[in-house]
Amino acid sequence: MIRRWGYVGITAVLAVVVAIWAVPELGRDTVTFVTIGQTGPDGGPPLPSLSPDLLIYPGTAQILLLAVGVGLLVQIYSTAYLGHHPRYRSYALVIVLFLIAMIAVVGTTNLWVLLVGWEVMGLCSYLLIGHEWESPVARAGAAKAFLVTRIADLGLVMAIIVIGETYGTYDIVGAQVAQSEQPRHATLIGLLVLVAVVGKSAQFPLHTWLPDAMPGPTPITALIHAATMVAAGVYLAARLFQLYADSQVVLTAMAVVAAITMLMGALFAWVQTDLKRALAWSTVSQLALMLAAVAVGDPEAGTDHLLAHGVFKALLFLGCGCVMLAVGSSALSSMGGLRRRMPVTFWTMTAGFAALAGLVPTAGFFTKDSVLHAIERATDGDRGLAAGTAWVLLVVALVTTFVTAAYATRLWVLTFFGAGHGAGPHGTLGQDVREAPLAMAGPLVVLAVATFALSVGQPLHLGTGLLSTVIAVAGVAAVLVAARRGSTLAWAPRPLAAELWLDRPFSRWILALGTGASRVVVELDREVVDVYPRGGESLAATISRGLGLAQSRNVQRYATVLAVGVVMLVVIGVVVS
Amino acid sequence: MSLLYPLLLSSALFGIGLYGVLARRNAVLMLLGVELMLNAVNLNLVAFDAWFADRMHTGQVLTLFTIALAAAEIGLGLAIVLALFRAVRTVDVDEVGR
Amino acid sequence: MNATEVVFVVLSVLAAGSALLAMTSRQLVHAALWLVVTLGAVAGCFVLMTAEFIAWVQVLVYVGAVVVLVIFALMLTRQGREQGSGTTAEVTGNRWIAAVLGVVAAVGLGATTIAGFGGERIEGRRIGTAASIGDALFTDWVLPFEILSGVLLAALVGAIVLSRSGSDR
Amino acid sequence: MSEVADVLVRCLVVVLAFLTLPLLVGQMEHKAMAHMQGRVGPMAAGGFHGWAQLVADGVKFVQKESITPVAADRRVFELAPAVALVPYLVAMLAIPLGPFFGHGVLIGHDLDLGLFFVLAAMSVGVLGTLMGGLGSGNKYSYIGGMRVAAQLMSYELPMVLAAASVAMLAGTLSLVGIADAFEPWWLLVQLPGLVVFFVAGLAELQRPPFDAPLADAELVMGPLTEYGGMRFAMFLLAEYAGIVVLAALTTVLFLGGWAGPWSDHLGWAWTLLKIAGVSFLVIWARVAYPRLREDQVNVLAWKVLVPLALAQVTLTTLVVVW
Repeated sequence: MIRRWGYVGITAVLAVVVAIWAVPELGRDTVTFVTIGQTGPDGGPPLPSLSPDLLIYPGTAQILLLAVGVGLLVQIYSTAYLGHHPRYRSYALVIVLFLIAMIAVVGTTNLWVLLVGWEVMGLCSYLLIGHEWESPVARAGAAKAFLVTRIADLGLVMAIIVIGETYGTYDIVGAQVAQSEQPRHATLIGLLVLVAVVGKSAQFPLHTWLPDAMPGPTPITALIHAATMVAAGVYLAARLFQLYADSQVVLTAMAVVAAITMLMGALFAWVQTDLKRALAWSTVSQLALMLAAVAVGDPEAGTDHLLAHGVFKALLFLGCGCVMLAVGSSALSSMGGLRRRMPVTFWTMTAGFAALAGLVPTAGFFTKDSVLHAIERATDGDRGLAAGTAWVLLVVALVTTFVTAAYATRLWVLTFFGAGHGAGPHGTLGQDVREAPLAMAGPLVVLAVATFALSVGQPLHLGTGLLSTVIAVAGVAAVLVAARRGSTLAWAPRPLAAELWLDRPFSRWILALGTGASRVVVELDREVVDVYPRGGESLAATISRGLGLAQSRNVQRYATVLAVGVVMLVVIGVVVS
Repeated sequence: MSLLYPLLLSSALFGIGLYGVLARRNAVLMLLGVELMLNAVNLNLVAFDAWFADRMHTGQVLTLFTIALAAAEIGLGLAIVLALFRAVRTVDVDEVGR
Repeated sequence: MNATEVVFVVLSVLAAGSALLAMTSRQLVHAALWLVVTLGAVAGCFVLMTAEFIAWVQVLVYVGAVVVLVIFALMLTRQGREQGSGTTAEVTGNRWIAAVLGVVAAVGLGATTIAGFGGERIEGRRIGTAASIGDALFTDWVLPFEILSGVLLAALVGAIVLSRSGSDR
Repeated sequence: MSEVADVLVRCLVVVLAFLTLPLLVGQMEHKAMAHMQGRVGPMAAGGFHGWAQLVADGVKFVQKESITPVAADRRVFELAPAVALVPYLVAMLAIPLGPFFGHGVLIGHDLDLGLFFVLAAMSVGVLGTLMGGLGSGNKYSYIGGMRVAAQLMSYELPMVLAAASVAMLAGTLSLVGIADAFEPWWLLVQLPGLVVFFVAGLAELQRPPFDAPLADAELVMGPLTEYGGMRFAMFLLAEYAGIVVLAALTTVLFLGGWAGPWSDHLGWAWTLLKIAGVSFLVIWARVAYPRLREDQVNVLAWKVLVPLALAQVTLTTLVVVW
């Protein structure tokens, strides 16, 4: 027990340090350097330097605080949720490692340091998804997440190299300064960054790993796969926005990806029969919304929504964890009627679902409003994105808003209302279904409060705000009415239920392609390439057989040869002289 | 006394010791051959010391050093031979290599 | 040829002969014992050259310690297939090369010394008193002497480490 | 010519001493041991308290058949007793007995390096037992030989160190010089050295309680198992000669040799008296102590005697420098 709280203590120390560093920067608009280590002759770090080069941008302080704050809450939550797990220690320490990596990604201005943090996050994600490695599902999910994000990370590596080659520095600020003087290679950089973002933030078409990452412990899902790591993709897109802002190709591609992903994720979330998986698809959809904000040229709106989403999605996942602990499953069919048994979870998750649906006065409403407003502003076509694209994006976003409100309400209803489907032997809930312990409920309350508190001081855009509220209320109302009429809310067309077979390329075609290609390569290797090594080998063997005659492994023979040599040298020396 | 006697004895001992080191199959006896060669050297050192008779007694002192080092050498050498014997159950240098 | 020289020649023949026997004897124990004779004869040669201190050190260290150690090692490494007290010790295949080398080395060294020091004689002064050696050892040679003690210590430690059996290492 | 006569007389005296003193020690062992064990010991031979017992033993040994086992290494086996015996005779040459009625020191030959000479000779002497163990072709002898080798290697070091300590204090390696330089307070300063030297000497002689190599309960008689007749008698003689040499060395090095009243005239008698006393101690040790186990033998040498001897050398260094 004490040991568990020791890990909480470590996390708390980390959080306090970050807070001391970041809190004074909260309101700042200008860039402040906190450079540790050496700088190069031109002020930026010399090429591939690995000095931390810590730097707070406007807006990054919030993300840092979000990361360590959620991290601390998750750590506290885990003491109760996972405290008796035999591998709790590695779990807790990986969380700390993850947080440090996240700080490195968000807090640095050196692209290589960012890459290191990025990869460490990927590693932590892999380790934590596979935490229950006894189950094959967890192993497969971890491997899939690892492989997919690794492929996408190649994009980041190449983007970093291209940035370095283009602007002569691996420093983000330096690159931005150089870009403001003479922009170059915006499209290339932008596309490579987009690849990285698509992988990390689980956007179409590399989105399939995130739902499969759900076998990981629920607190981890809340921390990594909702609040921070996947958000880091969006963060990167926003951070490097200036470098590719001039490229209409990139922005259009990003908008298309965002549009497809947000609607697809929302629809998939609707049809899920598993609460946790539904929330995962919801995350994919919400991340796409943030990406849309970046695509229309308002990265601040994107990071704001990132912040709010981080809070309420962490809340939802943690609440989901409480429910799972109570009913022993994440299937919606085993839930229902929980609102009396688990009042804290019910009310806090209600706040979370409200934020997800974009209802006033939660933070989710205001930040989504900002995003919609940004998209709406882009429809005039002078913000880098073609007006037509922006219109399509706006429509898709509004549809998504409706679907989001609908599936949020559906999940809320199915989880907390009704008689309780099949949980007990006679359709009633079991006796052991009770409220989560304090260590789990506490973080929920904190996050619920934050869900409302973050809306303080957010800008309000009346037109879009009104529109989105109407749409969201419509979605909520439609579902509530259907539920009141006795619908099971199980409307799921086959293509949607199968998630449009989008996973098929990964699970079958690529596999088959890879297998076939591997066979060819193996044959090629065996029949063609191996000729050289084999020839070299036999040549070496022949030579060594010859030389081996001298290597008798007998010290005395060596000594004899040595003595013969000495005597001969002396004799020659005497004769010559 | 002629200086030649000890020098010639030394030459003979050195040759015999060399033969022993190169020809004996038993590792312990190889070490004995080394000891013989060292003794030949000692003999030379002492003989030249007696002939030269310097104040520092270089020859004799070096002989003392050689004897001490020979003792150390035989100690270490035999330790190695014993370790070898424990490992491969033989001290036959022809068989050890196999 | 005076009496000292006669005795020296006799000791020389004894030393060389027993050395030859030690290096050719088929029985390991005999080889070690012949070596004792050789070392003793060489010690006698030292005495004749008035290096008494060296002579007694030679007997004390070589005969008293080294040979006992060697015999001990021979006993410990006696191989099972060999019978009785005498462990056979064959010579290697390259014994003829070795013999030729030995002869060449001996003859070459002998020829060199004859050519170089043919007419020289050792004066009859005493060189080997304990006082003179001690004086030289602890004034001119004190640093090498101390270094030698370090070498001996290292050898001691090394021998102990090597001799510990594998299980308790 | 008188020089030659002098040498001859000295050699003769030494040989005489070599032949009689060990017998006296042997007789003393017979009688002292018997009385310590509540027996009377030999009483018949020679009449008075069996004084001629050892002579009779000798006659018996001579009469016995000299057997060499078939499996033995003949030459080694037959040479071993001589190798064991002769070095003690040589050692006795250099041991001084002391002033003889004002005629100078009674000694075979006063060597500048007497101490080294005696120690070197004693170290050769132990080869005899080793050869016996190796040459007998008997496994008990072989095991005994191994024990001898281990024991000799272990005890040579403390013995030489203890002797070196005295030589440092006296500032000479000559035995006469050491005995001459003796002062009574040395007894105190050199007490650890005395103990170390005496104990290590016992072990070198393989006398009880250090007779693990012979250990008749385990190894029949160790290296001496196959010996009989004259050869066995020579080993016995070597053992008693060894006791005499050890006692004499202890006396000269640590007990002041001939130091005592009227030493100018009766020094030799004092030395002999002290030798007899130390010899009695050797016999007493045999009666008083049980045999040490093989591992205890080595532990005693390396963990007790060597550190003690080193400490003694350090102490002596301090005394000398101060």
